[in-house]
Amino acid sequence: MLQNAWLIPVFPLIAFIILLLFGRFLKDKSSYVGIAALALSFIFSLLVLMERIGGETYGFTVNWLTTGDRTISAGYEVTALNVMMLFVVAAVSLLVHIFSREYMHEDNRIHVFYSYLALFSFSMLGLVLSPNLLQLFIFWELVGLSSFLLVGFWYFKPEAAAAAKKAFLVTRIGDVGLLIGLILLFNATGSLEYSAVFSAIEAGAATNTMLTVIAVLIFLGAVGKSAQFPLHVWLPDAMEGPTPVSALIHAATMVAAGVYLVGVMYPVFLASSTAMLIVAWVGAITAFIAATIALVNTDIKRILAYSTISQLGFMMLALGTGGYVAGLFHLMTHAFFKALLFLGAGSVIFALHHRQDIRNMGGLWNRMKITSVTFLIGTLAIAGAPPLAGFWSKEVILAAVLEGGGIVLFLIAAVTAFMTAFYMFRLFFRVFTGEFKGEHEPVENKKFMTVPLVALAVFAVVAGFVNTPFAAGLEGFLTEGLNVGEQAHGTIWLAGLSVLLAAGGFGLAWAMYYKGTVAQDFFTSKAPGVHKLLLNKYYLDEIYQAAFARPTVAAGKFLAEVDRRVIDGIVLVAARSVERSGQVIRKQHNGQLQTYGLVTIIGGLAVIALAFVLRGYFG
Amino acid sequence: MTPQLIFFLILAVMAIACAVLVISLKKISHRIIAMAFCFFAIAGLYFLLRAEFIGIVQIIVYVGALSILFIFGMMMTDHRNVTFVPDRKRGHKILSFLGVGTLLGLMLYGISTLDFPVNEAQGGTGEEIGIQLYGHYVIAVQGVGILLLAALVGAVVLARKEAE
Amino acid sequence: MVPVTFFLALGAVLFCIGLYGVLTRRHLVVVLVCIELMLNSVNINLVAFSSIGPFANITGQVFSLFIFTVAAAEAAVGLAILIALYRNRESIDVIKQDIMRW
Amino acid sequence: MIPNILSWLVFLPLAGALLILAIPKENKNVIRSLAAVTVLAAVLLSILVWISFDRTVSGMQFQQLIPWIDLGFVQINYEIGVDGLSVPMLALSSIVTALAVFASFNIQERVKEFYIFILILLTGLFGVFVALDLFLFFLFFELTLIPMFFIIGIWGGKQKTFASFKYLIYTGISGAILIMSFIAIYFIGMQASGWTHSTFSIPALAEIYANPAAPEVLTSGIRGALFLALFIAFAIKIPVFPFHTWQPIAYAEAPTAATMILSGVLLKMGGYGLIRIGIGVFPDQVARFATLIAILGVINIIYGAVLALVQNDLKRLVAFASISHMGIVLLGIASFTAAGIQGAIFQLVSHGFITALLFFMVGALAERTNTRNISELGGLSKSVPVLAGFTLAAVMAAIGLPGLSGFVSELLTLIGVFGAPADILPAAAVFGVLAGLGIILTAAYLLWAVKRTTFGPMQEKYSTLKDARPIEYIPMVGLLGLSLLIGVYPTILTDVINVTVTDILSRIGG
Repeated sequence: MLQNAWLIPVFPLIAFIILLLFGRFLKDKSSYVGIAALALSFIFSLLVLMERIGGETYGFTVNWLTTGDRTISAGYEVTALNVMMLFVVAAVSLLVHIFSREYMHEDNRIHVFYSYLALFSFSMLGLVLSPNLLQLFIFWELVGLSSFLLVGFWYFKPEAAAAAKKAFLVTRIGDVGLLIGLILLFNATGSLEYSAVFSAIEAGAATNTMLTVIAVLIFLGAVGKSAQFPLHVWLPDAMEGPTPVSALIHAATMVAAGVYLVGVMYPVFLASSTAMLIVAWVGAITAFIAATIALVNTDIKRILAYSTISQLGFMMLALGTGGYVAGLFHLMTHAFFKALLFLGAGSVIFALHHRQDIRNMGGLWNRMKITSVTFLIGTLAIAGAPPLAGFWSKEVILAAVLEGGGIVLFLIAAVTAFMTAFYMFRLFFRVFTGEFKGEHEPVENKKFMTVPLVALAVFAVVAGFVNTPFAAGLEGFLTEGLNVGEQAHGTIWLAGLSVLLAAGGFGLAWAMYYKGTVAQDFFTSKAPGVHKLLLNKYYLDEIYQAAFARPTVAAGKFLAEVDRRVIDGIVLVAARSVERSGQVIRKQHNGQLQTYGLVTIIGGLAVIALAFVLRGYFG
Repeated sequence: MTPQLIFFLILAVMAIACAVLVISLKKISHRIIAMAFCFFAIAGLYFLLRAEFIGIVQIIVYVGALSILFIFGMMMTDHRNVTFVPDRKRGHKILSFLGVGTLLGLMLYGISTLDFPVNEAQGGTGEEIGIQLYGHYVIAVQGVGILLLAALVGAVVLARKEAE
Repeated sequence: MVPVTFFLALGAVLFCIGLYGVLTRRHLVVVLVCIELMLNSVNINLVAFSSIGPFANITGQVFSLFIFTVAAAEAAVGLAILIALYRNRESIDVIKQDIMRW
Repeated sequence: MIPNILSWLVFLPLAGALLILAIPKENKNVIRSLAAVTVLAAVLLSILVWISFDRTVSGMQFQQLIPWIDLGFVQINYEIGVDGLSVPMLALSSIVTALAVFASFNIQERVKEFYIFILILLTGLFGVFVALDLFLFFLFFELTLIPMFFIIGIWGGKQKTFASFKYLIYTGISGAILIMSFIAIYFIGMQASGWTHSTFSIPALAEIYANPAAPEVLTSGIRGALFLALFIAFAIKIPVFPFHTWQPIAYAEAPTAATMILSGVLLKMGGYGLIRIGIGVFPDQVARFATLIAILGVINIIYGAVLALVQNDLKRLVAFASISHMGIVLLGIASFTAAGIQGAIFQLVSHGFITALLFFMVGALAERTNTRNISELGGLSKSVPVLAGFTLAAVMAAIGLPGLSGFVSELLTLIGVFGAPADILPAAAVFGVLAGLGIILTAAYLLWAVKRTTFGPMQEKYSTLKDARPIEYIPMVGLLGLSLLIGVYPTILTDVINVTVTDILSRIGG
């Protein structure tokens, strides 16, 4: 089965090609093509996962590119980390495909949507299977492309078009860093195969400074893709895309690719303590500021987006403080419950005819039972309520941060965990409890939408049990044969603290938004400045506009003038002066034969005189 | 002072004097007559060089035919008025004189420094020239014949009044 | 025997007189006459070299015959052009024949 | 294997042009199909050359040498041959020209002359890429100039006369500098060989300049001056800042097919010449001026990108994008490593396909909307989804999306730049990072343009546009497919280039 792992991404690719060529004839039947392809991929990845547990790493490569005497290969590899990812990606992708059939059925470009979705699944599965950094980068860009296409799916909405462009551009900045990083790595170690790179680094192929530079550049790629501070600004805007896309790409899989990248290249990061420190701090800052913005936002999808950014920051923080397993474990659990939350939000939005502002929602608990219950499970999971998935992963993260990051980082993580619980329950209470505020009575959606919700809810409940303090199965599986340092484990008081934070957040939200015992503007009235700052997302978009976008365009305008007036001007002046002198000299040709003759004679004489002076008379 | 030299000097002075007259006389008809005399003197020089055939051809073609041709040309155009107003600029004349004078000086200097062995040929009889012309240079003669024909036709075409 | 250089000098003098005439006279017929003069001066050189010179031989005279023909053709065509010109522009002043400019 | 296949290839389009000459100009369809047949035959022949090219042997193949002009002291031979550098360029020229012929089937006026010019142009292109004699090279180089001048001047846009003369004068100056430096190279080569050789042959001259019998002739000043003259001549063609101002207007005014050829292949003569003659004969000088070349390359990349950002005319935008992309070629050459030079050659080919596609798309959109002004466009995805899709694909290829060919050349070039020997290219990392900045800017201006033309709400006046015609699929699918092919499996191209590049570098011990 491991030999056939390469088929997993090929199924969606085939689906993509079919839909590209014949999509417009299939119309809404194209969803079946996508679902079938993903079902096959899911079954295969399940089989591969089962075979890999307790099995060996399998790899296969062919030469892709030869430059001079060095070669870059292409192929695939089945390791512990990527079977886990394969399974997660295939599972979420399949469920999103199913969900989208109902969600998108009114759109007459549904075949295009499914072809993009298939392209994304292909790229993401390919990314995960890559045995070397370059191939990873290739698929990395392809997922970026699919993200661009899907965010801009409703291209006729100006916001969607702008968001798509912004998403591609901002991640592109990180991608170039990653590209340069991998080139430096290639030049230093002569290879891009993970295993070859790691052994070359262990053998001391690169200096410590070089390693730090490489690690930071690679991390820059992760920062772009995983929407870490300061490149996180694209992700909230990317919510302009259809909601299933947000669930799949911008919550569960693609944005987690950055975390996956750091995980895959972990030995490189471990070799440089500076890089680790940067990863940890970037993660912490991201987790904190995204959580603070989520506190005040009122768009259901954007709250979830900021929550995603914050959780991704958590994963980075874990990785940066030595919690290899912790970060990747949280990656997996987060994929399930965040996909669940997004699809739940999608279900709500669909039922409410594409309204997204939570201030206009409420009272859905009795009207949409399945959505409400599954959403509550997701909320509990992300808040860290035991024994749901989020509890286990968040606990190991806190343990890793405390052990490897010191007290400051730990405090940030703890505060963020508290805020997470608060804003998630704020969202829950405002959407599902209280009075219903719309005109059309919402009803529960059809099975195509509810079945994926239930399936994901199951995952959100059970996914945590693969790695508990009592049976650290995932840890053993992931770290086998890898030197990633000692992994931290949670203690009982940490678990208690974690539950306490979650409960505190829940309690505050309950008091403010359900019971009303604390006024909703209790905090905002105390610090209106802070509130405004948070509402405007720390003015980062405006700062970037002023600092980068506008100066570049201004420079372009200025240089265009320079080009036209100075550079082309010089050329034109030269051309004109030739023309002018031609006009002046032309006047000397007055048609007088005898003048011509005289000039000829004098010219000839001058030549003779020259010969006379230079050489003597004719020789 | 051999007789040839004496004759040469006489003929040379005559040729130069007539040439100067060609460019300095007032009336156009006088100028053409001066030209004829100049050519006549040159024909004499050919006899002196024992190129009798060329000398005779010179008299026939230049002194005879060409002079008449020029007189016809003169008569068919404006021949009363030889001086034109306004006159050419003085600068042009002076420059021309200086230029031409320098050229002459250069050539005379060059000629005076020439130094090469001298052989004399056995004169040019009509027979010898004929053998050369219709033997070695026959193609050129044909070519020149065509040229003359072309000139004849061309002259007729050019000078003819254009049909209305 | 007259040295060949005398003939060459005579040729040069006649040539220069002709040239001066071509450059300064304003009557087109005179200009043509002067051109004939220049051609003749060349003929003198050719004939002189064919009689007295390092490689004295008959070819020089043959060549001068060709020049005669060319000169005759030139004179005929030249005069024809002159007549046509006069007919069209009513002048044979060289200075006024300046349409061939720029 | 056909004997003298290269001569057949070179003169086949000329023969086609002569045949078209014999057809009355009213039979437009006969002329079109004859032109199509000729270029397709040329494509087949060039692919045959590609296939039968021996990838394991360095040095010239399919050589042919006929003495041509012999003036005793000047000997000019009809000497042709190909190596791994020329073979891809041959294929590129034939394919892009063939697709341009298909793209120009909608031209209605003076059809006969148009195809005659295109075919003569193709002969010139082939000639440049196979010539091994400097004089022959120059002849063909100039032969490409004249048809293009007429094509721009006759079938161009509003400012066609100005554009064509600007093109003519610029490239004429380039040609003048070129022939002067060729003659200088020839005479100095003759002296340097101790008066034993008198040749215009590039391989022979390379040998002489590498191991001169009279080294005192070849002072470093003379070598430098010769190289710089060559560099300027080719720089005008590439074009390199600040010799680029002929390019945007020529591109903007030329008809679509001509722009495809002009940007897709004609420019590549500059890059090709720089590698063939610049690196071939003066490798030491390339090393000496590597920093200068790299600086110019980076200026090209960033300057072109920043200017493209503010263009309102789509064709001018793509023209500046082209300037930006050619900077990568310069950078690759300056890196002086196998990867860098390979990347430069790869970029020549890849950019040929991509920019031709971009210009084709712009032309197709402009033909339908009657405007190239970005500010007047918008929402075209709705009315012409296929064209908009291909436009997006072309843009993605230009941005350097992996899987398409632009990425491979950027990757190879950057590997080369970051791996450049410090004694040849100091501060290579700075150049690399600036090139990376250029990549980001490229994405910025192209996506911005796409956003403003194909995205956004549909405008009423564009609601009735016709989508792609069947004939238009040929160039679109062809160019995109080729870009995809060499992007997904670059070895198909690099195994041809690799031996030659290794050979060039080994000869100079680099």
